[in-house]
Amino acid sequence: MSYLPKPVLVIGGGIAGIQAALDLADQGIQVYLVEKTPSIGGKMMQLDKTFPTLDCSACILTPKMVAVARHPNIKLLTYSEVIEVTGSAGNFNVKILKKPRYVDEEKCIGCGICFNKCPSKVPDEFNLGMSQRRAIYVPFPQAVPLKATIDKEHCIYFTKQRCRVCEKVCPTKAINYEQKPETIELNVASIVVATGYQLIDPTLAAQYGYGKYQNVYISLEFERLLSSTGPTGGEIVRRSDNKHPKNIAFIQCVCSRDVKINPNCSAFCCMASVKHSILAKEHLPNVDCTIFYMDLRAFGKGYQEFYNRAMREFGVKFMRGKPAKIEEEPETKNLIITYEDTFTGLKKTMTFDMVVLAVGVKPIYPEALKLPLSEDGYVQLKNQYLDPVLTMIDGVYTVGVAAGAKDIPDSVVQSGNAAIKASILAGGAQK
Amino acid sequence: MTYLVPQHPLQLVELGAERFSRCFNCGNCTAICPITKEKASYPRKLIRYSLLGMEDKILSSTDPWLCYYCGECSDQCPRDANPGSFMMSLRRYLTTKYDWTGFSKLMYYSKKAEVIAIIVVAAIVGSIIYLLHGPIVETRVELETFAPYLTTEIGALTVLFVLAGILLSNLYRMYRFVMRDENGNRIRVPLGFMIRDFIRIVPLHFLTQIKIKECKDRQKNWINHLIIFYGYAASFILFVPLLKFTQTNDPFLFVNPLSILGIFSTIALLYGASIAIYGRVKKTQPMWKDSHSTDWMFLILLLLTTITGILTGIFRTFGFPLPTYIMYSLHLMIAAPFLILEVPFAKWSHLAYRPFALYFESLKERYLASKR
Amino acid sequence: MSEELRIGVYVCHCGTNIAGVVNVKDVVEYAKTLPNVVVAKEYVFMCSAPGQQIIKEDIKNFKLNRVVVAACSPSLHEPTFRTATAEGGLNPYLFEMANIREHCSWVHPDEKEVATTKAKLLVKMAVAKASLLEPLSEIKFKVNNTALIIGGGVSGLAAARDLAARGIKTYLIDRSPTLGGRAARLGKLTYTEMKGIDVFKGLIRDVAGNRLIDVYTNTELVSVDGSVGNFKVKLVKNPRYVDAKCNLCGECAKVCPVEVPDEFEFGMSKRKAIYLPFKDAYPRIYVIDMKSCTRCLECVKVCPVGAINLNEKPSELTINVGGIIVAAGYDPYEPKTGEYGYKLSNKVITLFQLERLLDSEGPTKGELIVNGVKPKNIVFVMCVGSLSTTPDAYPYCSRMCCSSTIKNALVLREKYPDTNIYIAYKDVRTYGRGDEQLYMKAGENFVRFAKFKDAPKINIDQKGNLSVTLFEETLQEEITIPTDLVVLVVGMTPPRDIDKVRTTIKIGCGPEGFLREAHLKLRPVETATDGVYLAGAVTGPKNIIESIASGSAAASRTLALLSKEEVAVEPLIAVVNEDICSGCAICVAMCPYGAISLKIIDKNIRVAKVDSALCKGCGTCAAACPSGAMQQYGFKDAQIKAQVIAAMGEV
Amino acid sequence: MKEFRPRIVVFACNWCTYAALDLAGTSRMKYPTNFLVVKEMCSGRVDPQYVLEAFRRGADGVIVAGCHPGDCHYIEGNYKTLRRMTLLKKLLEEFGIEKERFRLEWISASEADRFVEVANEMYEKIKNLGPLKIEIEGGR
Repeated sequence: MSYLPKPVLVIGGGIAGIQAALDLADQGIQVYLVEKTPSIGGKMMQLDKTFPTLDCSACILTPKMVAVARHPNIKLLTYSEVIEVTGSAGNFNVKILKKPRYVDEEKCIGCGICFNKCPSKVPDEFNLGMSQRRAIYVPFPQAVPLKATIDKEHCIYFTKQRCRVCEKVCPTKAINYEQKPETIELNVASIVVATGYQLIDPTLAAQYGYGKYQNVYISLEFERLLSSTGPTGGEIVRRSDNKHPKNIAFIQCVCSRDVKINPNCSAFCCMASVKHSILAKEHLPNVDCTIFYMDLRAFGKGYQEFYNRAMREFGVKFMRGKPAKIEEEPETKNLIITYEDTFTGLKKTMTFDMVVLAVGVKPIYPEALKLPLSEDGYVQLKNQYLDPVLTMIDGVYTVGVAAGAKDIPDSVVQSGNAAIKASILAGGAQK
Repeated sequence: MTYLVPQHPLQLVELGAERFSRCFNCGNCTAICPITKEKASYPRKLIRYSLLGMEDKILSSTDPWLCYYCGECSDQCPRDANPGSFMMSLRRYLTTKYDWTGFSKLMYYSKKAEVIAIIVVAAIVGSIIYLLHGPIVETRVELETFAPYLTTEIGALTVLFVLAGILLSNLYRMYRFVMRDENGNRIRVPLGFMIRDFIRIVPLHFLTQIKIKECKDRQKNWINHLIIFYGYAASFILFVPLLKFTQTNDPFLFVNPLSILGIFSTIALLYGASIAIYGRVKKTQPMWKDSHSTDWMFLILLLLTTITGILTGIFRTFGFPLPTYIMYSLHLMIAAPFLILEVPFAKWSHLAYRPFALYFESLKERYLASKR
Repeated sequence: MSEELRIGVYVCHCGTNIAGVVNVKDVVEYAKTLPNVVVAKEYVFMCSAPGQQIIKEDIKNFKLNRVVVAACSPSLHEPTFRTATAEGGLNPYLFEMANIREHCSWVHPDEKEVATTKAKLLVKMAVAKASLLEPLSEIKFKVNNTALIIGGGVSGLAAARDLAARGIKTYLIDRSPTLGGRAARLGKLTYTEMKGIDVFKGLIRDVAGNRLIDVYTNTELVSVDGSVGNFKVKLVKNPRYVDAKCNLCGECAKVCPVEVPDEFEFGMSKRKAIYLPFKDAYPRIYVIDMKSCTRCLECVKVCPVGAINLNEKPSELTINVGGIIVAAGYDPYEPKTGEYGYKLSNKVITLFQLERLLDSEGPTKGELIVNGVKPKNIVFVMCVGSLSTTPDAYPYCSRMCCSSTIKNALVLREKYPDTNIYIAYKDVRTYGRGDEQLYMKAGENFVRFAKFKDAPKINIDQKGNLSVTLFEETLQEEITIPTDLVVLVVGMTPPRDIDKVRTTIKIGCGPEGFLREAHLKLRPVETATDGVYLAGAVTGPKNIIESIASGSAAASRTLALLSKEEVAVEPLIAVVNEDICSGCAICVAMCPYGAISLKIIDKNIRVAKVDSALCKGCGTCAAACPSGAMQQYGFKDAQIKAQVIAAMGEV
Repeated sequence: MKEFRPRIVVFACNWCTYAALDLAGTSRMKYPTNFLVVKEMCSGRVDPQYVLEAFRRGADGVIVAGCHPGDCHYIEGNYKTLRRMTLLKKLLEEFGIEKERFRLEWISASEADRFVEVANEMYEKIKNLGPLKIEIEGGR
């Protein structure tokens, strides 16, 4: 007997979800890839470069994104959310809410005329609010699909019933203010959860003054500063005076490894900060970079070598000690860090032009799945060893940071793992 | 080079150091501490010494006496290892180490022993009063007749000298432990410096305890400390050197300068002890969050001493002879163990150790300066 | 080619991305003047559906036989336009792209006039090359949908399990007499009450007796020929000397007079020359270690079922597979004699030995007994062989040792509450899920951590007493810890004979010898050689969970390949003009893939021959060919020179 | 007189340098015009005669660029390039072509800035040298 394999649902269009979808699709399995934002790409898209190879993140990711869009076995559902899941392994009934873009996806050619003309400016999420986008927008130029979306909350037509400029300028008449949410019902064999993470609110570590002091940044903001497609076009400049910093401090384990906020280690921040310090040195050769750390977790392939390079080739300073507080010099907006250098046992203060906090992460899960969680806030696994991606619900797999903080290679490996497991359920033992 | 003693520092846990072995050595506590100076690296280093088994380092350190437990370090500790309570436990630990009699150890490590010691001392005082008290005049209050001045004074002074002797010898042991260089070798400073620094440091800090103010938000605490201290000092002056004028057969007079001092001292002690007890029950301040049994004993005895003192005064003023004598006996039976046990062996001793720690620290610095 | 050239040129505005700088109209007008261009047009977004429609219609209307699009980088939209060209009815390789966005408008935004000139030149070059393009077709191969997995450790087992579950016939080979690899020897695991052997048993349950999985133990790789989808693999099966009749009675081992150190127990106990590798070995058949066997024949005499045959010979077998997974695992770092006191005292052991000692099925039945006594003070020395701690150590981090050490420390503290445990560490890298909590639990249980920078010294005095001296970095003080047992936390190294496997399959490795993945971040289980995948610690240190996950991931990529009927390869490969080729064989040496061989045409005439299945299309051979006989499709000398010539002159 | 604008041919490998040039574009970097790129799959495909051809046809400079040693997509193509181009450099000098006019560069896909640096440097140097002083086929 032979029958067509059943489809698989992948939730989350970050690198983990993309890889799982591609693996499954390549195996001849029909995949629904659901992403809640208007484009796939996830957090990796926001990165400038990746450690330890310093590959341009977008350059290695966009071909995969394009591959997803082109793959005949992948049905991409962006701007959509899973709202209901019933059934069990091999036979899940899933309801997906496709939010209205107010732009006809079939007609939109992503030309960008509408968002050049749109009069409503909104803080740009892609650049963490450090720049502005319009109410009709494409989240970033390489978005997949490259289709405009109207952000209803900020659209002048939706809030004040006038404007309609985008409608007038659209060359393909793709704007449709009357679009309604759509519910899509699917029957899938298996579900791969690749919903990723969010950063923990950095103001929980109040001693570092994020949000209070202008020149304190979080690492993802710094990543955008480094990026040529970022708000400053790749210039590292301070929020307070638009000047290049002369020295930058990177503080590790902010909202990580802290039992009062988040006891987990976020796994990738150490290397991300090492990368940031190297990139900062490349952008501004005379900048001084200091990384405040407790344990420098350079555990992956090539990581220790990368850390050594930062130390030896780039002269990045590594200071072992968790800073106690940051204070701001009112006139210069410089930042004074108080810390103990645990190698000399001296308590010191040092002044920096810019401070970057390596903020910890916490997972995001689709509520509709009601995944049982462990004490550490991450999803509970049925048999961590024999089936490292299987959740307590048979047929539902988690990958990427949703399954524990991890770096990109480990996420990609897990995606492959989940893909074959889902594939087995979808295709059975038949071929 | 230090040879480690691979024993678990479990005694510190008994002395109140909660969770300190969780420490992962980040240095946040040292950095946040408002009183650590550039070179001083506590609490972190002290935790490390304790965990690794470097007892000599702890014994030779004066740092524990510099901490007044503002709790900043415990609030921000990423592992919630409570360095503040660790420092507190170190002070208890050092108190047991400075004391050569072993009483201190007994009291700190065993609640039972502590209670028994108090009962025994109270019983001895009780028996002495029973055996040596004067005639009991029942018609009017004649306190001096009941407790003949000379006997009482001799008793008081004996206790005073013995205690002072023990305390001084403990201080000398502290000096021996502390006056060592990094390698554990003993160090000496010229006598001239010793005298000069003593005069410069010890009286000032003993009398003002001004160091507390360096801690964060500790103004109130400092005042409370001073209130108890001076209340105590006043009653000490009244009832030891001035015993002749306070323990008389004359009725109690409110306008008498001595009475005013007495009233001040009782109010101060009552107020101070109540605040402290309330604070410890409600855990209003970090330092009051983890109370050791000796802390409770100290406060209870202080309160009881004060209350029995007040009652004695009241009975005496209103002319109830028998209640006065009984209350006075009780007062002595509580005050004596309080003094005998707390002053050299337990909590009271920090009044001496703290200023002396500053003094020894200064001597050490002089030594190091001369080395340089 | 006698056909008349008819070229269509299409210049894209890309919104204002190009048109904002380059005068597109000018470029179109210029293009019309170029030889053989019959039509030139502009459009706002060539890549959009309407843009592509223009190309398709023009191919029909103008009978175009070459298409040039001047737009963005070919890496972005070459496939799009190739498809459009094909849909218009033309061979997709008759399409050429001029990159006037990334290489022109975006980098010269302030020099509009010069940028326009440059755009014209780029179009001119593209047209010149397009004129010389030839129709090509993709090379397709049928895929043999079976897989070979090299290495029967947990990652190999996981890969075999998953491939078989999806119906893929799989060969699983291991050179040792049993499956199980290294994980089967571990005691209690970090995040569970399971032991290493339980994980092995869990995996073997799905592998043993699976009709789709052929297990070959005692088997090694001899050669690999062919390429993606069609590998021809030669294996040699070394004799076991005991056949499947073995009923595990154990009589043979009882009479065997030879005793040698048991490698399963890391030499801490002895086994016979005929032995069962471990209790749950798979296959559960005794085996003779011929290196130590004295051929006394005692075992043959005593065997009740006649399962022993000392004259068994190695046998060769050849299998054809579509994909190969290399899951060769790792070796623990073996300290030199005297390195950290190793082998100078039997109170210095490795972490792997400790795992065996703490295993209830280990040589001491789970009791920590060293030299006949239970150690009271134990020091773990981390990063032995890692992080360049000693001159012989590797520079990398072995990743799994921190949590593994902490786990063992906790096991010890629980089992023997009065032991004092120190962990001498360089950095505590408890990065994984749950690891940080484990680290804190260790602290709560009074496991003491001492941080060193330079390798600690192990002192052994005349009485044999041990102590560890290190410079505690966070106290700035040298400390000496008296101890009864030193556990060296050894790192993971590439398996000793991996180079043989690597060169046989032709895959790359990193500086330390771990195999190299196709892309460190995004293709971690693939290699640069199509059809060859990597699983487990052979690419670098991994813990069991990560190894199993990567085994499954490698299976997933392999399945993606084997699910296809055919593999298609871009035809931009080398091609020989046999008429000119002199058979000098310079190209043969040039080819990094061994794709070129010499073919004998006549007695004395030899010419180069390209194996299109092996050629990856780098063109190095063509550049080296002295006669120009070797060319590369899509990059022929004439095509490239035409571009160079077109790049010159005024426009 | 018209300003002298050196024309420079860049032989770029598909995997590294071509991608770096794309990145320079996407990063909106700026470099002098008249760098004209000829794409190869690997720098190992660059036959020295292409370079000679370029100079013969009037190029003022030539860059051959590929992946860093060890990073070749085709295992070791760039090592062969290195060998060939080292020899070619000597030859070019013999021909009277100044050494500033020919460069062999390793520029990985992420090193757009490196390309810009090389381009600026080379452009300036060649501008100072002036047009190539050898006979050019087909005239200038």
